Amino acid sequence: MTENVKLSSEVVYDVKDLNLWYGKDQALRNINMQILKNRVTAIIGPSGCGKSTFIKTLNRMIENIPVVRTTGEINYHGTDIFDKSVRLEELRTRVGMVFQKPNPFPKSIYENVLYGPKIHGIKDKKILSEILETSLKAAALWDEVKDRLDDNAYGLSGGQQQRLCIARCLAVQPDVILMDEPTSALDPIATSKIEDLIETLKNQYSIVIVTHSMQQAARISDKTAFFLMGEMIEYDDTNIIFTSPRDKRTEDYVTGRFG
Amino acid sequence: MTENVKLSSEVVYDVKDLNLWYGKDQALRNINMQILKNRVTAIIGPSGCGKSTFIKTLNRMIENIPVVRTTGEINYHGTDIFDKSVRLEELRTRVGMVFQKPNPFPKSIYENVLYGPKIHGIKDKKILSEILETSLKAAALWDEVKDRLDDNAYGLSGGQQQRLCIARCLAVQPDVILMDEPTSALDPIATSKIEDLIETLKNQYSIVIVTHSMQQAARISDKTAFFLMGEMIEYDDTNIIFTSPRDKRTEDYVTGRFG
Amino acid sequence: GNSSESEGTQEEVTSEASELSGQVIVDGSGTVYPLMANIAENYMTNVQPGVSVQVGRAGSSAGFKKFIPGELDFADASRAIKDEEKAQLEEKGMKLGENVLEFKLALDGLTMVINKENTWAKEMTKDEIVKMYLSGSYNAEDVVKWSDIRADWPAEEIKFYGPNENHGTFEFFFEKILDEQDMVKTANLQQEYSTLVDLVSNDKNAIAFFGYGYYASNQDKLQAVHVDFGNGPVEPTLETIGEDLPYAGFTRPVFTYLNADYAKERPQVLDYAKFVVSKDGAAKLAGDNGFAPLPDSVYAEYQAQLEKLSQ
Amino acid sequence: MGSMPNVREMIQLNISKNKNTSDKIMPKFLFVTASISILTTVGIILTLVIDAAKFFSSVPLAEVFSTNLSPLGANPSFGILPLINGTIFTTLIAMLVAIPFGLSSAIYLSQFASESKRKILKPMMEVLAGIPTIVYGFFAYSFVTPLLMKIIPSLEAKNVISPGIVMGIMIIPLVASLSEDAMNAVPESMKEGALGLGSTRLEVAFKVVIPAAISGIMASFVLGISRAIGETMIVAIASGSSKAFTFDITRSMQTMTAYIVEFTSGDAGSGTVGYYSLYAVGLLLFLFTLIMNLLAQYISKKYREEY
Amino acid sequence: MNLDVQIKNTAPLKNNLTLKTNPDNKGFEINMKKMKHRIALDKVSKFIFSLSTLVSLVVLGILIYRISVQSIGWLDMDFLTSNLSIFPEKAGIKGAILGTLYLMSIVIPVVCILGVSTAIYLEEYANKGKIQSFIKVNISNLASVPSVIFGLLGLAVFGRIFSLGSSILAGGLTMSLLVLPVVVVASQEALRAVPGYLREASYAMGASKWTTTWKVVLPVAVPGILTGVILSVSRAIGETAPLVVLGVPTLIMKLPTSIMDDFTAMPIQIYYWTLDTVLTKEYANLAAATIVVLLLVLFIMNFTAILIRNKFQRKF
Ligand SMILES: Nc1ncnc2c1ncn2[C@@H]1O[C@H](COP(=O)(O)OP(=O)(O)OP(=O)(O)O)[C@@H](O)[C@H]1O
Ligand SMILES: Nc1ncnc2c1ncn2[C@@H]1O[C@H](COP(=O)(O)OP(=O)(O)OP(=O)(O)O)[C@@H](O)[C@H]1O
Ligand SMILES: [Mg+2]
Ligand SMILES: [Mg+2]
Ligand SMILES: O=P([O-])([O-])[O-]
Repeated sequence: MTENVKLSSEVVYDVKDLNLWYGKDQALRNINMQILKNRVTAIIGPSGCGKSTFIKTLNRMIENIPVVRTTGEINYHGTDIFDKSVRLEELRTRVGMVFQKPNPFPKSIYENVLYGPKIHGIKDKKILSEILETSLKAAALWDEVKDRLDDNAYGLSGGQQQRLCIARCLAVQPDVILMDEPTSALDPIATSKIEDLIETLKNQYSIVIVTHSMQQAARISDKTAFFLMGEMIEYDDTNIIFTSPRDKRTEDYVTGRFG
Repeated sequence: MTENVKLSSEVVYDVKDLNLWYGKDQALRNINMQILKNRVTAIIGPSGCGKSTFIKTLNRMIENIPVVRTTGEINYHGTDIFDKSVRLEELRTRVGMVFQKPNPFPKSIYENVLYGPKIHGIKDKKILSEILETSLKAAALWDEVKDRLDDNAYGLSGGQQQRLCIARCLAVQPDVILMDEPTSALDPIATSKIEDLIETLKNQYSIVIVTHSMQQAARISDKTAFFLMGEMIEYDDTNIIFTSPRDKRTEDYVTGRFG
Repeated sequence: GNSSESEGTQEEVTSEASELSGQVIVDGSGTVYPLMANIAENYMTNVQPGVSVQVGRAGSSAGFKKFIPGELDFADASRAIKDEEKAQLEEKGMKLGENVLEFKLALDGLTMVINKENTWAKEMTKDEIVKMYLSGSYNAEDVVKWSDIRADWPAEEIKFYGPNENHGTFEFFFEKILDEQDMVKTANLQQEYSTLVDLVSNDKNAIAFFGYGYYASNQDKLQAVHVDFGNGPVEPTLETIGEDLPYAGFTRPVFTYLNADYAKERPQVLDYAKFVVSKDGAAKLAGDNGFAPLPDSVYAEYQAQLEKLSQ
Repeated sequence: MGSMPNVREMIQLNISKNKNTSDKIMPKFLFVTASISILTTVGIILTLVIDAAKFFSSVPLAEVFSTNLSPLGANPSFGILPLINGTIFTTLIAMLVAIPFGLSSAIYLSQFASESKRKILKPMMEVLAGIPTIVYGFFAYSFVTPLLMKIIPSLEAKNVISPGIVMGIMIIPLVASLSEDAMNAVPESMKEGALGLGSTRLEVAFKVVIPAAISGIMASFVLGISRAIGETMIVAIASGSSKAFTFDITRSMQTMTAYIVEFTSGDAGSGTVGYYSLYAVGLLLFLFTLIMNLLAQYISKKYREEY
Repeated sequence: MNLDVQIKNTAPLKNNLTLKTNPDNKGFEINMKKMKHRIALDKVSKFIFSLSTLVSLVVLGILIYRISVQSIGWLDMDFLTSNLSIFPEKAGIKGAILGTLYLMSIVIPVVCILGVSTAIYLEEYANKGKIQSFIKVNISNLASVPSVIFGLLGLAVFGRIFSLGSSILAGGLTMSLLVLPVVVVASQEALRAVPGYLREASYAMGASKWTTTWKVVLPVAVPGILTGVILSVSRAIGETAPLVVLGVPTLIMKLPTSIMDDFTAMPIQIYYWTLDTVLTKEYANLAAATIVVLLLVLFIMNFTAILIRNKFQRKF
């Protein structure tokens, strides 16, 4: 199967020799990794190993922290995202992000979903309402909220909020969706809904998900990368990582011997 | 061993039909439980089950939260601690408490340990320095700090700070020591030091410890109570709880099937 | 306020009866203030509702300091303009009698006030008053006791008060009564007349001097010293204040100075000036504010001067 | 998702068309406005310094630091010590009122009061803090002074006790709320630690909370002092304008602020030494309050609790 | 299980008896006399502290009571709608109210534009470096510069250099500068209270900085900013010293018609009437009546601010 994936898959991200420092502290060391199209890629590793740092580098959100410095390349569909010609706005509409804590805007559900299309200049009411419905349906939220689209998003439960954030992200039809522990603030039922959702979304989107639940990684991902202290120790098909990892440290981690 | 304990033990706390509400939310339901002298009693259970609430009720610290309301009795050596005649200050001198996060005062080590004796009016320098040494020795901290008693307590490591808090608590020679996850903020080495300390302390004190580490409960306690959603599901000798619990839910919990 | 120059554009110089507008800015003597404010209000309510007369009471000297650079239309004063002030005017090309007109408004009686509970100093000679206020009369520290003045008076320290040097009243007292000799060092000089009234009305041993008007408004709190100018003690009243009347020794005229250039440029200033010296102005209102009016002939003379300006 | 329009393309088109005008202009506009705000400081310092310089160039320093203040006389003299003296006394009296009552209120509110009492008391204190100083001035003049004169017969109608006390009352909410903030910033765990050892609330307050919050509390005192130094209308109304250099608080004194008010309402004719003396006093006042504020910031930073 | 345990210590509860510990635990001997002492001291001091808290509130009560009583008979419709006069029965504060309103018409826009944009610049745009913290220190210092100094600034800059005299414009600009720092600080706090994750969410949607600020940050911060603006404007309404320094005239009967006119305002009127009680005692009542009006206006504004603050308290 490993062979298979490699051959048939298109590369979305090609990360080359990525290093990253917070001031003087190096948080990522020499990461080399290819992220594949229409696959769910899980990033696992103990706390502080650089998972969030890495995923935030993929849409350059990390640059909001002023002390950050990077070297290396991240090629997104062949273009280095660090290149001067790359417009952040464009990169980030193509690469959506879902955060650990649901972070809807304190606006109506309607305004939340359509935030992206609106700021990017879509004004046509008909198009907007189409986007609204499609995105909410795709995020498996439509039925629950269709009668209260004008309510404030903060009236929703945590799990619904997180799906709303996913809908908001889908509304601009991204190419990749980055998720940083999207279920860690949710209860088990909400978690399983989101996991199901990820399952269906991967047909259309490439998904990178950080998780600290190995069960979750095993359940939903196709590929898994194991990070440790800023290094990518191992990256392979998920079943290989969880059944026969090549590296002793990966094995220790996935069998619960540390972390 | 079970027999043994049962027969020789004296009751320190006899809790009868204890109910507790935070405003309208009931956090403890009908707790009945006897806490025995010179034993380590562990309280385990999933997050939010009421462990902290319960242990804080034993010295009425819970009443710092204005919305709290209780019914039932907690007999401490035969006196209901909710009785009007009971002086909070006295109860809390008899029943010491160690918290999750080490909370020394921003004063010298010396002042921290002697805080209790001093507020109780002990002024004699000789007695004070005896108390200081005995308490620090009992808390296994004497050797590490004897040359820097005048240093600020915040210069100590987390584990040392926690032992300092234990020493501070021992300085008034309490009868019972309540500990709410005393090691959860500490690294493994500091944790094991505190566990050893608890082992030696139980000869002289009755100890109630909340922990979310089942291993820890199994290692150090004589009796274990399992709480779930405000109820005490099961209370028995520790080895029974961990090897042959009577309740299915206890079994599920101690074998890691949920939580 | 100093925007007098910026005004005066919208004048329609027609007949007397025309509706005037614009500002008139008056500042200066605090003694004159109640009278001038009264005149101004009468003018605005009864004569020219469109004109805004603003009255301040910074003190006579302060008034001249603003008048000389042209910030005011009128400067009220409880003393005549000083030579040095005239000189400063001349530096600006303004001459008294031509560019600046002096009007006496009324007569004021400088009143020595004491506390209601003071039972001894109700009558004093002018010399006693002068001596007690002079520095060094009794001792170098100027700590003066009532008993220093008359042996049978209490041996308690006198508290001297008065308006500060901003005020024409101070200067009148200092120049005309004390003959420019140093005043006692212990004198407590204040900016606001209200402060003086409060201080004296609450201190048995206090004495202060100011215009009759401020005393007249506060007769329930203060009593006036009856001054003996040689012919027996005289109580200051509207009947005794006057140049030929018994209180003449402490009587002084109060003035207002008009910037005649402004009056020529801006009809409302001229019109107001005419009102001030008319029979409905100072002459009629002086008594209400504790001043004795001047003879009608004086006001008539001023009217004539103003008529000349309007030609 | 057949009906879904190709949003991705539409957006891409818009992004490439968008010239980001507001993104380019707004930061510049904001920078300009921010600069104006900041230039105010510079403006204040400049006006004060320029006019104060004119004052100092025409008045010898020995005279400035003398006790002889008679700015309006025939031979004006500009000794500033009486004003500093008056300022110190009113401030001292104010703080004698504000510190004990402010601190007590803070202790009560943060350590003893029930939540429901706090909810009533705090807003009422805020009301007290929001009353204009002219109202306090009127109150001092028409109520407190007459009352005090009944208690202290030798009190003069204009004195520094009455405005000092009223100023102190005005500053109570400031001291109380800043001290309370500092006390509330002491971690709950530390208070619990003390309570768990059998301390009374009072012991928690004095042995644990206040020592831990001492820097914040001191800073609140210093800010209170700064406020007292700068307070104007209360003293302008209730303490008179005597320029005598005296230590007798039953008598009238003049503060730096009241001097400015007296002088401008009396004699603000521009270009005179007296006019420039306003700016010299203003500069001094500015420096005093600045030093107090910096001191407050320094204290709360330097002794920032180590917990 | 309960049956198995021997309960030795079942001493009956007695009032005022100390807690029993285990008999064979030597224990720490609590000094009961001291304990009673401590508890008594605690109670007494709680009482004292609560009393001292009440002191300031009692003063507030007396102040409001005294002034209200004094204003009775003077505060009526006529008082609010008449022009100024030297005769107490005729005098009204229409001009003063109008003057205060005119002042606000300058202070509010100036402060909103300058203050809020300064706060946005400092919070959202400026590098969080040394200069930023210098500016921050500067602004917080500016906030506690005595108001009388702003009066001197206004006199020198607006009054003399720009020749605005003591017009409404000069007064309004002076007041604006006075409360500007307060608005900046309050707005900065409101902006800082906007959680970072909302900004992140917006950036992650490809929004630019300004879009994020305008569409996400500002709407959330507006209640806080508004509260700050209201509070600072109410401070400006009550300020007296800067206007005195600026030289607002003692008697001005004419109503202002433009921002270039001279004016009087409520606090100024209170000041002059207080001074002039020696001329006419009833002026004190006029001052009291004006104070009641002023305080009412301020209470309403503060109340509004509190309402806004409570209503829009963060829901997230
Ligand atoms: N803003 C920052 N400034 C400095 N160092 C940072 C910053 N954010 C993270 N770090 C450091 O970078 C390293 C990696 O952090 P990161 O948040 O990426 O870890 P993580 O794998 O996501 O951990 P977790 O599972 O706890 O979320 C850590 O050592 C962390 O301390
Ligand atoms: N101050 C409070 N006000 C209202 N509810 C509270 C408060 N503290 C705790 N609770 C609620 O009471 C229940 C029991 O909480 P408690 O802190 O005792 O749980 P716990 O077992 O100690 O959990 P953990 O393992 O997370 O510490 C929880 O549902 C919690 O939400
Ligand atoms: Mg992370
Ligand atoms: Mg807990
Ligand atoms: O205020 P004066 O009349 O004394 O100048």
